[in-house]
Amino acid sequence: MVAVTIWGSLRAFTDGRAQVEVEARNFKELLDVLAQTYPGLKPQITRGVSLALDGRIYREAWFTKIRSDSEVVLMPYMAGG
Amino acid sequence: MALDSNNKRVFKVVGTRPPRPDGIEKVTGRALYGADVSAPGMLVGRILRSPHAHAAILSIDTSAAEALAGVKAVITAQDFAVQDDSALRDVQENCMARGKVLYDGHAVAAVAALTPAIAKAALKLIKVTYKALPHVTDVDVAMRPDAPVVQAGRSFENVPAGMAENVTSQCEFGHGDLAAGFAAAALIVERSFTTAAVHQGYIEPQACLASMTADGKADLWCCTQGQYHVRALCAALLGMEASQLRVTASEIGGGFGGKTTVFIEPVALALSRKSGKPVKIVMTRDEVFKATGPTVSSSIDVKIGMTKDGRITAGEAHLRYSGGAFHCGTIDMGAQAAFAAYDLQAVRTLGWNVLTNRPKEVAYRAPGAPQAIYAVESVVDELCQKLGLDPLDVRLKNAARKGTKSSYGPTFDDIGLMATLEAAKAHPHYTAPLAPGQGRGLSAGFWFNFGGNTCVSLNINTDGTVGITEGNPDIGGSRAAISQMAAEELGIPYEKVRTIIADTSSLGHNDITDGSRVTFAVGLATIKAAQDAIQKMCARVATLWEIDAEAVVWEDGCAKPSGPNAGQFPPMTLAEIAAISFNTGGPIAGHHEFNADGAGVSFGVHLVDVEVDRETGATKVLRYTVFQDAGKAVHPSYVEGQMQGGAVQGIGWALNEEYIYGEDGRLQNAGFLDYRVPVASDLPNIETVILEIPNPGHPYGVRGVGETPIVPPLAALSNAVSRAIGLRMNRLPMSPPRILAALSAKR
Amino acid sequence: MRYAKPNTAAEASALLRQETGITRILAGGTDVMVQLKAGLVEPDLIVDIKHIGGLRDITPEAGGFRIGAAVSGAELGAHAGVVGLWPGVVEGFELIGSTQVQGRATMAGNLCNGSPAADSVPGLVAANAVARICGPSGERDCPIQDIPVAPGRISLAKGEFITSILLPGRPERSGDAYLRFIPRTEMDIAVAAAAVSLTLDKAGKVVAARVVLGAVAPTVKLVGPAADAILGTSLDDAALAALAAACSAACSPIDDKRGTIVFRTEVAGVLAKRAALIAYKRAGGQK
Amino acid sequence: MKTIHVATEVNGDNVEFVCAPDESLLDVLRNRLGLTGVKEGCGTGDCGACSVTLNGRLVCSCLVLGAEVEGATIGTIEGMARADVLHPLQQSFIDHAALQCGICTPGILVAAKALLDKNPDPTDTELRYWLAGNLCRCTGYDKIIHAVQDAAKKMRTV
Repeated sequence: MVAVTIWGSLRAFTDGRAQVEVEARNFKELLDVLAQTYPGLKPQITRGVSLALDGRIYREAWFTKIRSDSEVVLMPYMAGG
Repeated sequence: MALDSNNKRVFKVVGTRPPRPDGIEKVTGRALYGADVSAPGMLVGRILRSPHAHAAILSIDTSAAEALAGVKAVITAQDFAVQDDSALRDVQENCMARGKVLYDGHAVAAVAALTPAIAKAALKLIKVTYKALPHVTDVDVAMRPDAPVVQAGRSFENVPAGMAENVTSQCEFGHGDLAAGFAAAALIVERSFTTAAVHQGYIEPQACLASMTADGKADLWCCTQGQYHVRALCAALLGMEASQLRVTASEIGGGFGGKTTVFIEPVALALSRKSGKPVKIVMTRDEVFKATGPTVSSSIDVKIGMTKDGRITAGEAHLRYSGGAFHCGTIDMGAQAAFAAYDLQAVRTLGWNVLTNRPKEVAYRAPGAPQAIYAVESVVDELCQKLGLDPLDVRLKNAARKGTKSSYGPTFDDIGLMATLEAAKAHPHYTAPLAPGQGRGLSAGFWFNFGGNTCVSLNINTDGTVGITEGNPDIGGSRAAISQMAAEELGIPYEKVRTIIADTSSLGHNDITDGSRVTFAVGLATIKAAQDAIQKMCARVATLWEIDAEAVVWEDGCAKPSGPNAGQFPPMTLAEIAAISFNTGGPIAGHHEFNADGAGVSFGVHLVDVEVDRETGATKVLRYTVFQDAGKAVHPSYVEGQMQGGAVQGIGWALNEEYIYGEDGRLQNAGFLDYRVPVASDLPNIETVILEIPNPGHPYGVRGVGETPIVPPLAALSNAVSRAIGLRMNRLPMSPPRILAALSAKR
Repeated sequence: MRYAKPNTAAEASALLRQETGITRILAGGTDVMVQLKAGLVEPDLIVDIKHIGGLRDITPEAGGFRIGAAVSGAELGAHAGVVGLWPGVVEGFELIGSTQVQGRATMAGNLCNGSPAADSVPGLVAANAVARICGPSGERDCPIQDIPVAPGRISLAKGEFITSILLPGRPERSGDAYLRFIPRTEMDIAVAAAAVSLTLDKAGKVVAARVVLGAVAPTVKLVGPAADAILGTSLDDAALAALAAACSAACSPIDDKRGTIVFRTEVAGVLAKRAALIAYKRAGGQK
Repeated sequence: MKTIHVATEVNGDNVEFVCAPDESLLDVLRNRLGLTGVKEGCGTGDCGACSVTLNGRLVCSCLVLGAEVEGATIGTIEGMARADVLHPLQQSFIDHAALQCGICTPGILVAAKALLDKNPDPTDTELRYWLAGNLCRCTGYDKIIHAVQDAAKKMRTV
C-alpha cells in the first residue's frame, strides 16, 4: 500500500480524507485505483494530474515506479510559460 | 569512476560563454522570423474582430466581401468543425467566435485577398449583426451571483453549489492546523491585493504562412514556442492527420509563454484550404494586445501570523484569478506557489478561476506565481516592519529547505533558497545606505520548473563535427547551451557542434518551450544522445581493436582502452572514428527520447532600491540585484539575461503595465504607447548573482532558470515603495496616480 | 489616396483647397502615419510640404528665430542659437517621442495635430510665438494660442497650412522651461504639463511671466492668475505655492487611461512650480 | 490607387521600386526590397524595431512613406557589416550576449550606431535615453548597454 496525499479540493471526493491508501506499483495503477475507488476524482484525473514522487514531479509517465515507502503527492497537471 | 560526491564535476565547456550559433544571423538581420518568409502566389489574410465586449452574433453576411474583386476566401467559425473536447473547443472558439463574441477583439471572420488594401476593404464589407449583452471585466464583480454570465455551464465538479456561474474551478492546498497557528501568533496581518492583467509584450507580433494543397497536405511556418503543439491543435481544428501537416518554427521574437497556443494559424490554414493558395497572416500590435493572451488578473486576500521573533505560525490565502472568457488552470499554480518559499506548520490556500469578458489567458513566465507570491511577500514584509524585524533574517528563519514539506505537498530535495537568501544578506547592496525618500524592498520567488516530452538526434559527421537536431524553439540562446552540453559530453570543442531546430516532420514530438524546461530537458536528452553515440563509437573501436566493447572507455573526446588489461592502443579521436564510420558499420548517430523528470524547483531573491517623488507619485528604480539558484549555469551570460529580463518585466508589471478597460468593456490601451513596458532610460543596470546548488535530477546539476525571475519583482517593488512612502501599497500596478492618491489620503 | 510634393507654398495651398476629399499635410509624418496605420483617417490627398523652399530653414529674425514648418526636433535641438534663446521651447519639442521620432517630428505638426497634450505647444504659447500661415488669400500671422480650438481641432481654414513659426526676441534676464509628467521616463504622452517663461529685473524679481498648462484642459491653457502669482516676487515659497494653486484651479482635465482628474490637477501645479524655478535660474536668478 | 515610382539609395546601392501612395517605407523595405532585417513590432513608432537611417538621421521606417524617399539615402541593418566583417557593434552584441530573441536587435544596432557616429563616448544615461525608443522585452537592456559601451570603447581606440 502507498499513502497518497491529495490536494484539498479533492477531499470532497475522498470522504474528506487528505491522504488515502491505495495498492499501486506505478503511476498508472495509482490513477486507475483512485478513479475506481473514488469515482468523484475521475473528472480531475481526466483533465490531468501530476504526481510528485519523493519530491520529484512527473506529468504523464504512467510506469514511474512507486515504492511503498515513497512520498506520493497528487498535484494538478502543471503547465508553464 | 571514482565517486566522490564532494568533488564538483570539472567542466570544460559548460559554464563558459561562447558565441551563440545564431548570433551573426541575428545581428545582420538575416535571421528569419514569423513574418519574414513569403511564398509565390501568396495571399494576405486579415481578421475581422468584435467591437463588443460581449454580444450574441445574430448573423454574419460575407457575400459582399466574397464578391469583391481580389478576395479569394472568406471564413467564419462555420469553416471549423465543432469540437467535442472542451479544451479544443475553447481553442477553436478563441480563434474564431461561434455564436457569441466574448471579448473586445474576438475574431469573427477572416478574409484572404490579393493585397492588404483589398483585404482591408473586404473586412468592411462583412456584415455582422450583433446583439449586445451585459459584460463583466473585473474578477471580483464576476464572482457576484448577479454578474453577467460569460459562458454558462463551464464549471467543474469541484465548484461548490451556490457560487456564481462564472466560477469554473476551485482548488485548495495546504496542511496543518490553521487555528492553532494563528492562535500562536504575536501579530496577525490580513490584507487584500489586486493585480492587473499584463501582457507578455513580445516585440514580434504573431505571424504565420500557411499553404495547403488540394490533397489536404499542408505546410505551416510560424513563430511559436512549440511547433508540435501547433500541429496538434491545428490538425484537430482542421480535421487533418498530423502527418499531413508539417509545422516549421521560425526564429521567434519573444514569447515568455505567450506563444504556447494558436490564434491565427488555424485561420491561415482554413483560408489556404478554401482559396487554394498560400496565405500569410501577420497580427498588428493592436490585435496582439486585444486578442492574444495576457496574464490573469487577480484579487487576493492573505492572512499571516508571526511570533515576536519572526517565526511564521500560519499562512492563509484566498485567490481569485480571471483568465478571461475561457477556463484556465493558472489558479492551481498560483495557489500552490503562494507559500512555497516557507517552511510552515500550518498553511492553506483556496483559489477560484473566474470567467470575465477578456481575452483568454495564456501563460506568462511562471504563470500564476507572481500574483500569489506578491501578496504573500507583501504581508510578510509588513509583519517584519511592524515587529521591527529584519526582512532577510525573517525569511532565513522561515525558509523552505531540504526536507521541508512544501506548502503544496511534496517534500523538497536540495533547493537553493537558503543559499540565495544568504547571498543577498552578504551582498553590499543590502547594507548600502539609503537617502530620505528612498526605500529598499526584497522578495523571494519560486517556480516549479518542468521536464517533459523530449526527443533529440545527434549525428556524428564524417569530418568529426556533430549535428544536433532538437525540437524546441530557441528563445534566449538555448541552441548555444545545448551545443555546449553536447561538446562537454563528447569531449570536443564547442565550435564542432551545430544545433538546429527541426520541423515537426523531421523529429519526434517535443513539448513546448515552456516551464523553463529546454536547457534542462533538451540538455538532458542531448547528453543521453551523446552517450548513445559514444557507446556506438566505443563499439566500433572495440571491433577495430578486436577487444570487448566494455574494454573501451571514452575520455577527453577519444576512445581509449579501459586499462592495461584491455590492450595497448593509441586513443582514437571522435574525428578519426567518424572518418572511418562507413567502413566500420555505417553512419553513427545517437538518439534519446523520453519524458523528462527531475526538473528541480527554482528559487530567487530580488533586492531593489527606489525613490518616490512624493509630489507626483513617480517611482524611480535606483538599484536592482537578482540572486538566483541556477543549479549549474551552462551559459552564464544567458542565465544572467534571463534573470535581468525577468526582473525588468516584473518591474513593468509592478509599476505601470496593465490592461485598462472602459465602461464599455473595451480595451483602452491596446498599443505600446499606452501599455507602457519599461524603456531603457527607466532602468538601472540589473546586477546578477548566480548561485549553483546542483539539481540532483540532472547530471550537470542544471535547473530551469527562465521563469523564476519574474516572480519576486512585484513584491520587491511594492515593499520598497511602501517603505519609501511609509504606506503599504496593495494594488498593482503602482502607477503614479495610485501612489499620489495614497499619499493624499494619508495627508 | 494621392501623394503630392509641391515645391511652393502657393502650389501646396492650391492643392489643399482644390481637393474635395480628405486631405492631410505631411511634414514629419509622426502623427499622420500613425493615423493611417490605425485606420483613423483615409485621406484622399497627402501633401508633403518638405520640398517647399525655406520650410526646413531656421532664420534669425527680429532678435528671434523663424523656424520652418518642416524643421525636425533633431535639427532644432542642434541649433545653438535657438537653444540658447528659448531652451524651454526646445526642450518641450525634444520630449516628443523617441530619438527616431525626433528625426522627423515638427513643431507645426505637433501643433496642428490639435492634441491638448502636445509637448511643444505650451512652450510656444508661453513664448508668445506666432505661426505664419499660407492660405488661399495669401499669408497671415496667428498667435500659437489661437490655433488649437478643441481636442483634434484647429482654427486653420481649408487650404491653409503653417509655413513657419516665429519665436520672438526677448529681453535680457529672461528664461523659460517646460516640464511634463509621464509615468515612464520617455515615450509617453504628457499626463500633465507646464511651461513657464519669465523675465527678471536686476534684483531678481519677476517682471513678466507667462504660465501655460498642457493636458489639463481641452486645449493648452494660458493661466493669467498663475503668472500674476509670481509677478514682483523672487519665487519665494509663498509665490510658488500661489502659482501652483492658481494652476490647479485653472485645470479642467478628464479621467482617462493616462491619468485621473485629481492627479492631473495636483501635478499641473507641481510642474508649474518646478518649471518656474528652472526658468528663473535660466534667467539668471539666484536661489 | 496609382502606384508611385521611386528611385533611392539603400545601403549604398541605387534601387528603384514602385509603391502605393499610402505604403510605409517599412513595408517597401520588407515587401518590395526584401530587406526583412527591418522588423515591424508596432507600426506606430513606439518600438523602434524598424529603425533605419534616412539621409543620415535615425527614423522609424514605419513613420515614413515609401513615396517620400525619392533621391534619399537609406541605411538598414543589412548594410551595417562590410562583406564578412561585422561592425564592432554587431560583434559586441554577440560577445556580450546582448540579444536573446533578437527581434529588436537590428533596430537597436542601427540606433546605437547613429548615436556613436555623432557621440563616440556617450554616458550610460545618454545611451539609455537615446535608445528609449527601442523596446527590448528580453534582456532588461543591461547587456545591451554594456555591449554598446564596449563597442564604443573599441571604436575609440582604433
